[in-house]
Amino acid sequence: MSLFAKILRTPTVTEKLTRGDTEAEVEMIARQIDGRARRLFGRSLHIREVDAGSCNGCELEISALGNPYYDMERFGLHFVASPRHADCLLVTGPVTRNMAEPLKRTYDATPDPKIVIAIGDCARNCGVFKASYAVVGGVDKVIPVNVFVPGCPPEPIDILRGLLSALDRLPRERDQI
Amino acid sequence: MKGYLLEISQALIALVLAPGLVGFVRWWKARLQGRRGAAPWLVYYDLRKLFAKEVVISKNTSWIFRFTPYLVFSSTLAVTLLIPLVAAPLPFDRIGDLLLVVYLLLLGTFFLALAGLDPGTAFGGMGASREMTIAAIAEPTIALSIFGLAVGAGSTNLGRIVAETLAHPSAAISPGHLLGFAALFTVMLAETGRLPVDNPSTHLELTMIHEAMVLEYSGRYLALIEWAAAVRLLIFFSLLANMFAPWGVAATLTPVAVGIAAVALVAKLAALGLVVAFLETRLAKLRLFRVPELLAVSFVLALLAVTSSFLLR
Amino acid sequence: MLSLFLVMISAYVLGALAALLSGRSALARALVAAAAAVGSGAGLALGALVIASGVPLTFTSSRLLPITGVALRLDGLGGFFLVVVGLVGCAAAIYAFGYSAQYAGRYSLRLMGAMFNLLLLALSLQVMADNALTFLILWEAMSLTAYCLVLTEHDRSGTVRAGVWYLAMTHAGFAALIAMFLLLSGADLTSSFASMRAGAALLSPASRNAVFLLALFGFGAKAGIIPLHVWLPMAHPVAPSHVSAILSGVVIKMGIYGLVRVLLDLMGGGPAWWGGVVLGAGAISALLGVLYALMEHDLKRLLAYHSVENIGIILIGVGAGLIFHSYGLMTLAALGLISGLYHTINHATFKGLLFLGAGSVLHATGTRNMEEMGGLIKRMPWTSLFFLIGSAAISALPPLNGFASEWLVFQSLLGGSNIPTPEVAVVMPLAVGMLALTSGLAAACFVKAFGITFLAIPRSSEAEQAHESPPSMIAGMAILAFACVALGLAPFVVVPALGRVLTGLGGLPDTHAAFTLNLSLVTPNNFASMSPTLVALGLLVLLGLVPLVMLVFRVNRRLRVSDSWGCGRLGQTPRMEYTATAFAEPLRRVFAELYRPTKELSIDFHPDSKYFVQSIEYRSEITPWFEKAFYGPLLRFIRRLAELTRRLQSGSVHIYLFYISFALLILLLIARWS
Amino acid sequence: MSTNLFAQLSALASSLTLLAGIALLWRRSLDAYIQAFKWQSVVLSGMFVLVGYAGGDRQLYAMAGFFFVLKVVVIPHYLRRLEEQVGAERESHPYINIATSLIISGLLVLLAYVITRPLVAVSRLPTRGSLPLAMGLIFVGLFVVVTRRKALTQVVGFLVLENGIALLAMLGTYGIPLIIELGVFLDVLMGFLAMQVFVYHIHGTFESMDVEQLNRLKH
Repeated sequence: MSLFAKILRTPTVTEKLTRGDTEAEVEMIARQIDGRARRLFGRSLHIREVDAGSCNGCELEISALGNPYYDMERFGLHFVASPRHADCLLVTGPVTRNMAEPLKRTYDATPDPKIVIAIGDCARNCGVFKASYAVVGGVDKVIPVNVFVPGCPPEPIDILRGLLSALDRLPRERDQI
Repeated sequence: MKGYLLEISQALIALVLAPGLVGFVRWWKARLQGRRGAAPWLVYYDLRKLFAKEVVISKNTSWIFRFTPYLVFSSTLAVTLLIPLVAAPLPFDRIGDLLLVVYLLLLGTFFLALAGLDPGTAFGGMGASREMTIAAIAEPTIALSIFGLAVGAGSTNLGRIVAETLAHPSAAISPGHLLGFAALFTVMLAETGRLPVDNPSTHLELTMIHEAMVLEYSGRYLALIEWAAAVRLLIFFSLLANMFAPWGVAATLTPVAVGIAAVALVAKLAALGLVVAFLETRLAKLRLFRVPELLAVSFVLALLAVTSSFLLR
Repeated sequence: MLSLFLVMISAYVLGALAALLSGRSALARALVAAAAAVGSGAGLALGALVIASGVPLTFTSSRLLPITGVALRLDGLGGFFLVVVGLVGCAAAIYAFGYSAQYAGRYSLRLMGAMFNLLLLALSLQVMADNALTFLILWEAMSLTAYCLVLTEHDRSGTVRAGVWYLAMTHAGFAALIAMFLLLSGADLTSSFASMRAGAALLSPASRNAVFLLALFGFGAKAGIIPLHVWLPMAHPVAPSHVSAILSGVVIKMGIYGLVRVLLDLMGGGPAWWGGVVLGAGAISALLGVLYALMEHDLKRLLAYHSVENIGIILIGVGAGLIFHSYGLMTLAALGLISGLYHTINHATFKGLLFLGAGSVLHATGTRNMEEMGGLIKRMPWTSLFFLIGSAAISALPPLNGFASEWLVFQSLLGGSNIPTPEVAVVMPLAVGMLALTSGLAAACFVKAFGITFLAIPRSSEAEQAHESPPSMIAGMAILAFACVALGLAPFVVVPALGRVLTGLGGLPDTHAAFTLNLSLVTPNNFASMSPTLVALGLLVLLGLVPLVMLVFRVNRRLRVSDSWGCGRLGQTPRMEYTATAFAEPLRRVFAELYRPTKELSIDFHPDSKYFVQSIEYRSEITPWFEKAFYGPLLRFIRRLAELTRRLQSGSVHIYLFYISFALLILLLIARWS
Repeated sequence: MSTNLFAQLSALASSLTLLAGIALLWRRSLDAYIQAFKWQSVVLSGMFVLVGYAGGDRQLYAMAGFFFVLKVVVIPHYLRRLEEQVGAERESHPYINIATSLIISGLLVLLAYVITRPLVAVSRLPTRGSLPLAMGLIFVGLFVVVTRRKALTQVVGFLVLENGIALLAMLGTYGIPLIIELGVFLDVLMGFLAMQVFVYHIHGTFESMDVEQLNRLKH
């Protein structure tokens, strides 16, 4: 009973998303997402998260996406348990030697069309782990990447903007969603 | 003729409504959690997208794996032709009764569990084993609820049960009826993989039941299975609604009556969806080995329902 | 009709002779198989003809048996069981041609072929026996030939033990049957069934009850109802697979035949508690049978436990029928009995099919252990398809035959609301619950049996190198698979026929038109209706329509074959698969109070560090409850008794002579005063 | 109030009390036990009012009030305090596991139907349909007392059993004379107090409320 009273008292706490200066931050690289996939994923994108050797900083930020404050579900973004169900791989961390092959397999297990989004500085250029004997390199050394979201770690709102701009769903200028 | 048309359009209505129902429950849950949540129609976009994607299957799988999605979808669809959604009794009512409905759904579960074993992964086997365990222990409750309903209404054919309850509305508040409803509602939660038996939005393989079986599916196969699961939810909801509170179901096939029935159906589904969303916010998932206890509770409820409607005639 | 009868008899006899005379060549096997197939085919036709015409076939000869002569009479009930024998016998005979090839040189093909034909002959004549002596002699012939067949692979461990159990139980039952017929016929075993029928009504209630209990024990031991089932899961698996199919499909059904014949036909029904006891025994057998089957990982033992389960389901139907009969609710009684008999033929077909399928798997892999199988669906496509049909049928999935009969059993139980006394009526909902649990668990069990055996990747090199069976074996399975589908889709043929079969037994009215309407099954008072035929049609249409619609809407049709998803791990081995034990584990924990599982875990650590494990051994077993709690004390008692009797055996000839003369004296004294 | 409606309502109320009794078998925490007992007593005192109204017996209103104060307010309060003092213990391993005891309770109710059948058959009371439910509740209460390990859960089982007796008495006689009922109440109160002392002593002696520990007294 007290739970329902609390539910009734608490308003929806989800924050509105503003455009921000994402254009500069998010890097769309050569492999543009084709228009068809963009249309397909615009409303519904199922994400499989792959930790390719990260320090778990990025994971903390990513898991914040599901909470009521950021609530990524309102954009049709959804984490799934199997790459077979996924449209998008969200890869974090420098790719360690042990994880290179599993990452490739995960990419292979995902049905086409699919996109890959690399989260964090490590995924771009190995960050502080650069030149370590244990890492292979950035994510694009192993599988083709569509979007990089920089930051160490990137804030949840940045990740959300990165995801949405990849899908071309960010609001125009001052609009909010 | 009109009856057959209505029968087919009713199956189509079920197909169209089902993803919306799932989305609606999800949306309500999100609102209860203080989130804005995905729009109820997100599930339609999910399905469209899945149908447009390619399929990746394991090299270990056999024809069973590829045949199962079609069988699951067809058998579920066949059930929508047999149950009274907006009008009762309809011409197909004589083809199958409540027992047939239950066993047709079991047919889908049977093949889905086989498909879970087919790729040879541990997750699939785990899901198959759990799903069949729960399906088996849920069976006595279902059968006893059917027994209670059938003895009360003098038939196991769905249309006749609905018509009978419509004719004697006072029976609807009898203890037997209410206990039967409670029993079937609990079983519905188990059979459609809702909390507290199975968490439909889990990402953790070790806690999965239904999801674990379909981890290997993708693309159009996954779309068919998810769609069938949604229709299954709708079937159980509308069975609960129309068996125990049949008001609004059209007894004559006039356009007005059918229209009212359709509106009533949507309202009843929404109400049940709301109840389920509330429950899922309130309840935690039970440990797998406490699920039999929950089902034992529902069995006792069904037994009480039968005794009170059967022995005290 | 008589010619068919003669063809049947002579085919079996010739087959047996051919087997004894000829050697182990392929021609000999073909001859034996052909003879058995012709014989059972003739039997099938004969039975069907008798049912269709309604004219019983009578055949008496005073010369064959010294005291009384053979009295044979084939009526509808016998005809139905003759059809069951013929159907399974024919398929098993064809199958045996290919299957028995592996026995050449290892075991006696002569004996096996002869006994196989003689068993079928005994079974076929059993259902025609028209006096007690004929019945008993044929019963014994059936038991002994079956015993010989069980012992075929006599040098394997467990076979002899199984044979001893089988022989002991079947003879305990036989003794009960002799006592029963003595009671029933007024101590004159030569009296015909007709005179018994007349005399049964005049018996005192106490002796009628005694007849009932003896019949239940005697026929129950043959049918394998719990707790008289222990021999069944031992004996059926060790026999050659085509024989297992006969044993599980047909021989145990003779128990059902006997019960229906004696309780309903000869005794003309009894008080409600008879039916209650039969129904209760059925419900318990069904539930415990399937629960023990779930824990079995030996494919053929699993199937044998399912025979216990299905006998239980049949008895639920028969018991419900007897209860209704005692209240004079004749239509419902007919419904219950029809559901039981329908399930009898259905079980004969799908269990026969499953045993033949298991035989093919055994033939291909050399093992019965499911944990060493897997992936056979790609190597044995036909066997797996037929096994799947059998599995779906035994799990009562629509639209196959298991569903049709289970639906009727359910409906007859639902008729329980017409029973006036609540103490009896209360049994019905409980039976419904138990039956539903049974069928759910059976589905779980066959997901395990089919999934672990045929799907995924092979778990052993034997399974990896498995090959499809020869055509004759496939043909044998195909016949029964077709029968499963046909019996499921055509209840509107089967149910009226069963109505005819039951007409007149125990005063049942003619109900051949009562339970079907066009293509549907209907129950009394229009309580419920269902049409498996139309459901199957609907499913087929939808199965065709769905891909078509998907094509029209231009769904993405690409398909890529890749590895199984295993969280990115580098390779898949069979050891990563779910095992049969693991599959059944949740149910083992749910029903732990019944199984009382024992668990042993021993871990060998590396000598240097306990963080490295050298080997882990895990052993878990369920407590064989019945053997321990029920038969343990019984066996101890018998052993003590035997020790007492041994004191009489001194070895001295004089003592024995004294015994003989003493016995003679006593007998003369008794004869003097009686 | 029409007789039919009265019969329906009393059947409904009796089913609810029975369900509350069965809830004991399902739940493990003492808190849930107390809650179930409390709600059962609420329904039962409502039942007193209902029977009083239908039978035109003013005395029953007073009884309902008394019942309410004792069983909805006082006893649950003391049970809670007891729980706080001796520490919450869960009924984690009853003698018969939970699923089985639920099924057994279902069978007990079935048995109650069969046993009360002759009673129901001769009775002309509109409440006769509920008699088996009250009998079933008594059985379930007994079952709880027999199979539960912890002293406090046994106490609640005993109280539920007493509720069953009160329900049966009321349905069967339309309210027993006040004086007898008061005597029964006092008995219950005395029994409850005695058990309270008993619980304290078990707790003091064994540092636990597991009744199993009493076996140690033998040695």
